[in-house]
Amino acid sequence: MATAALTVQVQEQAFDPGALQQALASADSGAVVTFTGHVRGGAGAAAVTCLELEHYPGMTERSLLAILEDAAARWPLLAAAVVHRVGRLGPGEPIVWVGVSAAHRGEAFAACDFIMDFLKTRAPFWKKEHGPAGAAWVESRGSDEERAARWQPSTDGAG
Amino acid sequence: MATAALTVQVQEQAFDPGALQQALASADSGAVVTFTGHVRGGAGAAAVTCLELEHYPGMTERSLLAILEDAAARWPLLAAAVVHRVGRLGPGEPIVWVGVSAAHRGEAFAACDFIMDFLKTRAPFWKKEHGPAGAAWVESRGSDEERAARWQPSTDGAG
Amino acid sequence: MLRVLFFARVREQVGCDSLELPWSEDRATVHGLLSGLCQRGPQWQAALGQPNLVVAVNQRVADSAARLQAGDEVAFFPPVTGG
Amino acid sequence: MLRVLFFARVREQVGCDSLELPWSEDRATVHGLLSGLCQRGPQWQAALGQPNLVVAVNQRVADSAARLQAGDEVAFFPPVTGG
Repeated sequence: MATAALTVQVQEQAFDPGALQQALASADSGAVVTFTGHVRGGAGAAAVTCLELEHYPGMTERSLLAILEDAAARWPLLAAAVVHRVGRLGPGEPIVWVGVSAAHRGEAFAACDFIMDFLKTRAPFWKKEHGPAGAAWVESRGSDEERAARWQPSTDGAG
Repeated sequence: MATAALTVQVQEQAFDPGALQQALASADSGAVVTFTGHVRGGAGAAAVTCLELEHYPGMTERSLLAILEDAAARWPLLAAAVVHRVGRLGPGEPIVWVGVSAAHRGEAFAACDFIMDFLKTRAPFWKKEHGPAGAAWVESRGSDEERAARWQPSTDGAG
Repeated sequence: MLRVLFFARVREQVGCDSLELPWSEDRATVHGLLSGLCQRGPQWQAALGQPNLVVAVNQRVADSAARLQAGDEVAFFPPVTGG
Repeated sequence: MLRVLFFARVREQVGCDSLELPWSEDRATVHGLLSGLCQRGPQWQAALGQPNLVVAVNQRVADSAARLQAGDEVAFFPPVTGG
């Protein structure tokens, strides 16, 4: 099996989901699934005027790549990419983009979902929300751990 | 619950996934999941030089909208859209785009996957492949029916 | 009148996109309409006798017991393959 | 030497991004390193005593029994919240 093209970018600059998707698709992609996460604005006392994203340079890229490699070992992917922003972001701005290209849609959906679940629970990023009531670190959510636990360890050792 | 914005387009012209995604996202979208289906090129005797897409005008739009309404009744969506091309398409060209915007990623992934499963098995489109060996109608796949059968009827009657 | 439509492989096999037929007792159900159409010749029999033939009445999928009224639109087509 | 890093809430609580410490027998495990750091004051104790504290050794998640060698990079941080 051909090796999937895997790319990871951690950056301060904004990104364009359309351009990222265009760069991902290859001649054989039958199916492309993308996820884009945006800063939620909240409202009232919970309004978010700015989101600050801290990360662990080095470990972040390494863990994102490991997640893509796990996905490519489980499903026959043509390409998978993650772009994650760090620094200060405004409400509505895209934070994260995950794109997966495969011959068929089943594996493209599963792999994109899988990558997001592990990105949320394993990649060293931390969010701090700034709003009218001050700044507060976002708490991790048990529901994210539960989603990640849906994926049984891969047993077929493909890759 | 606010009503989700649902849009359906069936068209001969090419489309731009990036522009469609930009039009979909609203201020409250935390999560946007998109699916893009491309014409697979095949190879050798199975090479596809051109794909011809026939549809049932009227019923097509109606059945696509019904699928989006089903999805919006099952999950709290902010917006969902389908664009599907008809006519003649070349290898690698996008055929179909589905975009779903929601507050959280779980519902955005599930709804996008659901919409594709029912689009594949319920919307009246038919593909004919042209290649070096002549033209042939694409056969429907049992695996598509199996995927659609994964979704139990909605019991909570939301909508 | 009944408006009858054919799509994709079925359309090619019967060599016809659409036709209009007066409503009659013989055509009061999808089954009755189909039986009459099948008598038009072997290609019609072959195309409309396929076990996976799909029928839609007024743009909704129906079965062969579905009743027809004057003004209905009835379509015959193979399993769909879009997306 | 051991390179020790702190991130996010833990970084703010201890008031320090990173520090370098000589390797010693006392610091031959994550547990030993942590015990020493906790004695630096109540904020250190509070930040590093949290039950959900995550430890990474050389950029891989580890547990408190993990052994440390000179040259290792050890990081302490809260559960991640990216995406």
